[in-house]
Amino acid sequence: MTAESVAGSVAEFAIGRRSPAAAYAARFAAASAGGAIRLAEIPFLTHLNVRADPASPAAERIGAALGVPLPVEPGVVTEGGGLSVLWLGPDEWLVVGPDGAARELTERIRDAAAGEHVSVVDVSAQRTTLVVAGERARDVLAHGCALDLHPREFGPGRCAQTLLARTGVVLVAVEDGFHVLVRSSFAAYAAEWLLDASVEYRG
Amino acid sequence: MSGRPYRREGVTGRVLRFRFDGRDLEGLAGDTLASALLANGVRTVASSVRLGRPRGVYAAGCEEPNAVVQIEEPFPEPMLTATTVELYDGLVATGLPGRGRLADRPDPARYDAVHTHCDVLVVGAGPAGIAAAGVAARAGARVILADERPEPGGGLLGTTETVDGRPGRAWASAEIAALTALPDTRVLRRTTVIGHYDDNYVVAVERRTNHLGAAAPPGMARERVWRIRAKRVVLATGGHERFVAFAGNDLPGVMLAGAARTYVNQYGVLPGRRAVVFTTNDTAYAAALDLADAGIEIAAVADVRREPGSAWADWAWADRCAERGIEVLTGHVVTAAKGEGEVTGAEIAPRSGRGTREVAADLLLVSGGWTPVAHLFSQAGGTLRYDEGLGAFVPGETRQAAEAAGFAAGVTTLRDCLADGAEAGRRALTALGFGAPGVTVPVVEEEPANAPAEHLWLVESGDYGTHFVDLQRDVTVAEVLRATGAGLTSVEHVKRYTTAGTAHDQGKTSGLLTSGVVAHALGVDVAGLGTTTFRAPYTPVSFAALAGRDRGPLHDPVRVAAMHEWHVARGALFENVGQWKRPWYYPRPGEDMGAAVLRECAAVREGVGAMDASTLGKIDVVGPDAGVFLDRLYTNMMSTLKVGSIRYGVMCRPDGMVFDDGTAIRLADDRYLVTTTTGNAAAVLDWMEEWLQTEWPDLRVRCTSVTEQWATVALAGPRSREVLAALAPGLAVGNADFPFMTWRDAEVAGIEARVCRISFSGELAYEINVSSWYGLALWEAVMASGEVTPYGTETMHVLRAEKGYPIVGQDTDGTVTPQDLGMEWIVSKKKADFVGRRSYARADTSRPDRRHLVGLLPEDPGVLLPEGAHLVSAPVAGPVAPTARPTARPTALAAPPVRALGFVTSSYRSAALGRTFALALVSGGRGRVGERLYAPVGDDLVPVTVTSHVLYDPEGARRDG
Amino acid sequence: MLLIACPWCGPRDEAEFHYGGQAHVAHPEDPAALSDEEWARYLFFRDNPKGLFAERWSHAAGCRRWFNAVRDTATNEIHAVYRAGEPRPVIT
Amino acid sequence: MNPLPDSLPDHPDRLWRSAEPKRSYDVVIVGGGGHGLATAYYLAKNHGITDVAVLERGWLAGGNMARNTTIIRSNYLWDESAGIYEHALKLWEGLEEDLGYPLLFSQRGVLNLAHSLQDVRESVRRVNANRLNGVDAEWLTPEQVKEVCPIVEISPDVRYPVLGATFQPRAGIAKHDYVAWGFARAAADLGVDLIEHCEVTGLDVRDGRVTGVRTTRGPIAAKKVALAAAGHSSVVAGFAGVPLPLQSHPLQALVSELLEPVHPTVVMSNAVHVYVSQAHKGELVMGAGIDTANSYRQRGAFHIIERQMAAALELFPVFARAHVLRTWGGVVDVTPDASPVVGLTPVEDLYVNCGWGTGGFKATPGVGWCYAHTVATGEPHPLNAPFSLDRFTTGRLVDEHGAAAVAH
Repeated sequence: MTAESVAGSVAEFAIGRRSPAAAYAARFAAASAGGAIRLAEIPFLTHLNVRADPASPAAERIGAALGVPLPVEPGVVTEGGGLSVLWLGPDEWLVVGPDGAARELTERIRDAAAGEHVSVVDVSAQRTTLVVAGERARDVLAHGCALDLHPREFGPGRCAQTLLARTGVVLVAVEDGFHVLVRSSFAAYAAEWLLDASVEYRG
Repeated sequence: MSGRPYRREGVTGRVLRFRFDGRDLEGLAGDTLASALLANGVRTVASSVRLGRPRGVYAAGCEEPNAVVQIEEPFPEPMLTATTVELYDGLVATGLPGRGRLADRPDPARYDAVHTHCDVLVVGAGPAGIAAAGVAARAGARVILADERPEPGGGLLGTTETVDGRPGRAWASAEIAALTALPDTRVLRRTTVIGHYDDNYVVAVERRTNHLGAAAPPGMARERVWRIRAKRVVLATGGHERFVAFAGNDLPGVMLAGAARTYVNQYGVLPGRRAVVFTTNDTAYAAALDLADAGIEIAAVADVRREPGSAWADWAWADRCAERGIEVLTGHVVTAAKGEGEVTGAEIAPRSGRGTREVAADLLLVSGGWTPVAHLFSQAGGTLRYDEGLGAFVPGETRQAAEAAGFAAGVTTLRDCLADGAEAGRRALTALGFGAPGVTVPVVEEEPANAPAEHLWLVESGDYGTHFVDLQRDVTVAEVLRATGAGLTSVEHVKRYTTAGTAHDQGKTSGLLTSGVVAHALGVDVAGLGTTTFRAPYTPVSFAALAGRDRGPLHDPVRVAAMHEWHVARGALFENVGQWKRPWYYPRPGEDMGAAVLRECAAVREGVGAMDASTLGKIDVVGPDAGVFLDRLYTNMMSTLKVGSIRYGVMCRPDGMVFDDGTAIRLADDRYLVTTTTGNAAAVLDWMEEWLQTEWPDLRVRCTSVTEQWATVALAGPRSREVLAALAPGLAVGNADFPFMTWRDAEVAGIEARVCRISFSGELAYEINVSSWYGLALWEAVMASGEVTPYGTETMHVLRAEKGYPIVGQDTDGTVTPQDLGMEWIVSKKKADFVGRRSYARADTSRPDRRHLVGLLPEDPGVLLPEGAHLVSAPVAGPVAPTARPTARPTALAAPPVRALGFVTSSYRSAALGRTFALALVSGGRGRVGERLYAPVGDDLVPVTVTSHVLYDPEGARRDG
Repeated sequence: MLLIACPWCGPRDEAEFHYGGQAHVAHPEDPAALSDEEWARYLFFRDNPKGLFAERWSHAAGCRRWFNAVRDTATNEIHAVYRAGEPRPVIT
Repeated sequence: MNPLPDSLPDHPDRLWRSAEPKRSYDVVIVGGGGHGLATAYYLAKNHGITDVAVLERGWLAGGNMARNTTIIRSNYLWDESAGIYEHALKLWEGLEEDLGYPLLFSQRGVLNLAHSLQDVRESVRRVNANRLNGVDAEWLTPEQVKEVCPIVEISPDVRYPVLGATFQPRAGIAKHDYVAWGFARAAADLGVDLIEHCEVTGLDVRDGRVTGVRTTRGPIAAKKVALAAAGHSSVVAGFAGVPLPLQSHPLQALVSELLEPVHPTVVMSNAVHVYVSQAHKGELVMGAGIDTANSYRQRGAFHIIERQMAAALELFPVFARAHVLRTWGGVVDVTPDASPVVGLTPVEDLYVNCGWGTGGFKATPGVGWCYAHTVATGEPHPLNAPFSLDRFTTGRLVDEHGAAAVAH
């Protein structure tokens, strides 16, 4: 085998990326057909884990650079300019942006940090985003989530790191339901679990 | 119709067909199995567990001690009480002698669980519960009202009382309908609250399809566990009637008075034709009157109280009895139930003892008073106090945000229960900050005033052999007396001696009675004696309900890497490593594991192989103090690592024992990426956070997991360089350009990648890391040449073992130091401290006879030692087993105990060595190199030679290709 | 299932937390200066009172912060939660 | 419908009479559980020391002795553990006769299941260690497991398949109350005072020597004080200023209703935290994992029961419609190396026996024997010498956790 022969065979191979729950697209669609519940994956979003002292000038500069302040109130999501910033901890945020924005956003944040101790880590492929929406979304999640998801307690603009059945998730309340951010290696489990939990609500 | 003779006139409904003990019978919609059996005149439902005595229906609810049945169809279920089984078409059941049968086939039903939250949880939809829930819900609180029965109303269902001018049952239904319409109120029927835990965590089980029989919708969960977190809890759990211990009180036909009243009023069933009533209190009179009004002849009421009316000018029960011609015998007891196999009469005697007479009857109603259901209150940590009036323990104080209401709190009349419930609802609202709404208490009819009850536990006799206190356990007063006679003075001891209170009903009707009889025997006060502890669940709950959906594929998450589908498609077998599925080996058609692994090993040693290494834990460690931080956690120096380089490291616990190992990659001055073992990824991240947050908050370091951000392909073997070169034409792969233990960013197969030159096999090797979105693409690109052999964890294990690289958790067990592993070189002498360092100065960690990691070569190169085999030293005394083989070596062990020198941690067939080999932890092992030891395997002793743990390429010549 | 008030995230189920044992046990400044007995005390001996106990928890499935709680081990009642580094509050 | 045979033997007509405390004793044993009662019995029987009081704060044997799942085995990994547990097992084998009490000791064997390759390695290691120590032990394939216990699910397709098991045929179960009462009656017959509802509230220590105990029923002088207070050991030893390397945790167990026999042996699965047997009357007896947080509340968290049930049904699908009748919790005292502490303390004449974690019941006669020797002679019995407090200083632990980590 020569280097050329290997290169030749690589050239014939289509390079493509694949999202962690890609295999579930058809089953999600089928489960969503009744309308009461909607399951889907939003693949390839940009996720940056940002850690900084919330009281530091750097944190403020990062917010300004992103056009969205880093939320300091626990469990809050700030949004703007196509980005949302999820509070993960008192010095930790997840910046969520569109597909392909990781490099540019990372640079923007690093520049804003301007040498202060800030950690920015691209974790876009660390988790994938599952949509659980529709009028029965709360009922489905309640089978495995111990949080009080009543709209008064956990409405749009709220997020939480918590457990869904036997896996950790970042749960985000959106207008018509929830985004469930799950670790990629747990995506298949989460997908199977959601399909199972929605059995009685497919309408 | 067969059910008619014992059905009240005018009662109709949908006819349901069922089979009991082989008889085809009919009942009506709304029946329980118990009411349907009574309606069919079935008196004997089960037999008793020890004595085989016939037993009939005794109660009308979950407290039933007797009528225990096995469901046969539609699916076998053991030990249900006939009083709680709703009748459905096609039900097949048999009575049980106290012991049930499990199905021999898998249960096809679905079970699930759900979390929910509320401001106020009300347990029990009787008058107090409905009143409490109504007040709270109408004020806007989030309310859950749970009740074990299919229909709301609780005690009202069995009576003829009215509320707000309507029959109680209708009032309850209307109230529930109104509450159900409120947006934040949930009414759970057929839902038993089984446990009340700390912080108002309340667990309930809803039976959702049982009552539907074959009509149950497929896919609907049969039972559902409700995990309720409530801000306030109102326990309106009502009460259970007790009986009295007298001779033959277990005969079919003996029944709790309140139960009989329920059968008549709720089910329209006549549990007999002619009844004798035996009571210690007023409540049985209402039962007697309702039965009489339903056409059952009341032959006599024996009231233990001498003159209940004398102190009570307005005691109206006697008059009401007189109106119906019912004879009331005050100061009388029933001394015995009479009959063979079932009640045919009752022996009544004045308490003075003279003038016994026998009254013919097929029904003997008994009421020994009522016990508040304080189970949940007690479970929740509440104290109980003895209430003289009730002769029972009632809820006292609790630390939790919970209170009892209605009869459960010791409140006796309907009017007071409604008021108490409403007050409880109001108090809950106040506590939650809802303000203090006005409370309207429903109006009820005047009830006759009650005379005080007398607390009689047993009817005295010379022979207590059939005075039952626990019907299901066949425990009689005689046995309680034997226990106290043996010296026991604690109710808990008596319970254990006799087994009273331990049966299916957990002593709901018998618990207090047992205490009462013990108190009687010891001549002490029942108040001081107390009861046994109430434990969850309140009623039995199926294993399957508690297991819920965490079964089969959902039992525990399966974690997979991005290339998993490829491995599956290529027929890989998988190893569970923690929650991960890792390819174990890739057998080709006709290959067994041994052959496949030898082939994979040879491919790596001679050509090139690839392994999915994505599961290793990966942590970004960022910050100006990252080097200092890692220096403190690893035994070796990490701060001196150059940017662009990689270093292997070992992490220990403070006790000095190896905890994890991996590599640190220095990405920048202030940035490392460290890897962990697959199983310890989360533990290592937690470990780092723990030290940073709790011990070293001054360090400017932040850690972020990137385990799944990256997919990793390990490319190993002398030809790995050419494969990489082809995939990454822009990368200078020469030894000088890309030396061992360095990393480069490059495009590999058109994908952005970070390539690390590290080796866990001793061969020239690379680990190619890409975004896990591209993991499958990279893997397929690597495989596309057709020249790269995929290999699994088993081959990886063999290859590393040939090099003497330990695996944490396999070659270590929490008692092994780096020095034990022969890795003194990795324990820094320069650093002032690191986690675990101090422990190496302890006496035990410097013992010369500690177990060291060594290699073992079986003298027969074809013999594979089992992992876990032990090692003993030279020939042993004792008889040597006869052996046919001409050999000088010992073949038998001395008599135990035989001191083990160590054990085999890893053992393989090596393609490279052309023989078997093993790694072992051996006492003083490094000093034993060259020594012959023996491994007892089965009945044989396998001779082995101790060697260095590095067996292959000890010079390290192969790592540069 | 205790309800534990994470100082940041608020009340969450016990299942979201990792237990960390006794609080306020600092890693010795200079372990080498300790006797074997003193080192053993640090390694293996922790208070185990029946009653109020200052203990560590990590909100492992949530914000991943370590914090302290004062809990009554006889009743499981949590009297206070406070952040790592803060002094133990006085419970009356 | 035939009644079941009355399979449980009756307790005798005479047990013990709760004694009134005297002013002083040669030996005061703190804790009237199985260990305390067995120690009292062997003090009297083996050493002729009968001026002994056993103090129990509640009712006799009402703590962990009344709350355990009654499993008896001796197939421990380390020589030190095998020594004391095997000594106990040998005593169990003659105990009914010795005590003159039916203990329902049933040597039905114990299976310890392996669910991963790492479990298999550890299991085979333990079997081999056991054999060298004279402890009966076998490694069984899944098919052999099925022969021993036909209801175990051995399909390779389940989440954590059964890859095999260790089997100790001589292991089994006994009836805990019978054991406790057997020791109690025998000890009382030899002159030991069993004093119930007598809680120790203090220890008198003078010049480094213990001289007595203070109790809710007054002070009691003692030449020697032997602690056997299980989950409350830290509290009691604390009265003498003796710190112990213990943490107390709730441990839960449960029983089902009575069922026809389906389960002929004892199955333990550490990986999924299930252990189950079917007791003599027919109830399934199951133990769960411990709560992680320290607590003296004799009540565990409910989610642990739910997890246990899920794991149990993976192993035993036929249990689906069995019912949980009763759950309860005990308080277990756990040491850093999961091995007990038995021996002397820094306070003279004060002895300690604690840290048995989840394993105390099976050791009852063995530890009673050795602890009695230790108290009587002032020197540890050779079998409990390795379990000294001192080992935490030297580092010579007896680490029965085994490999906790799943790695590579």
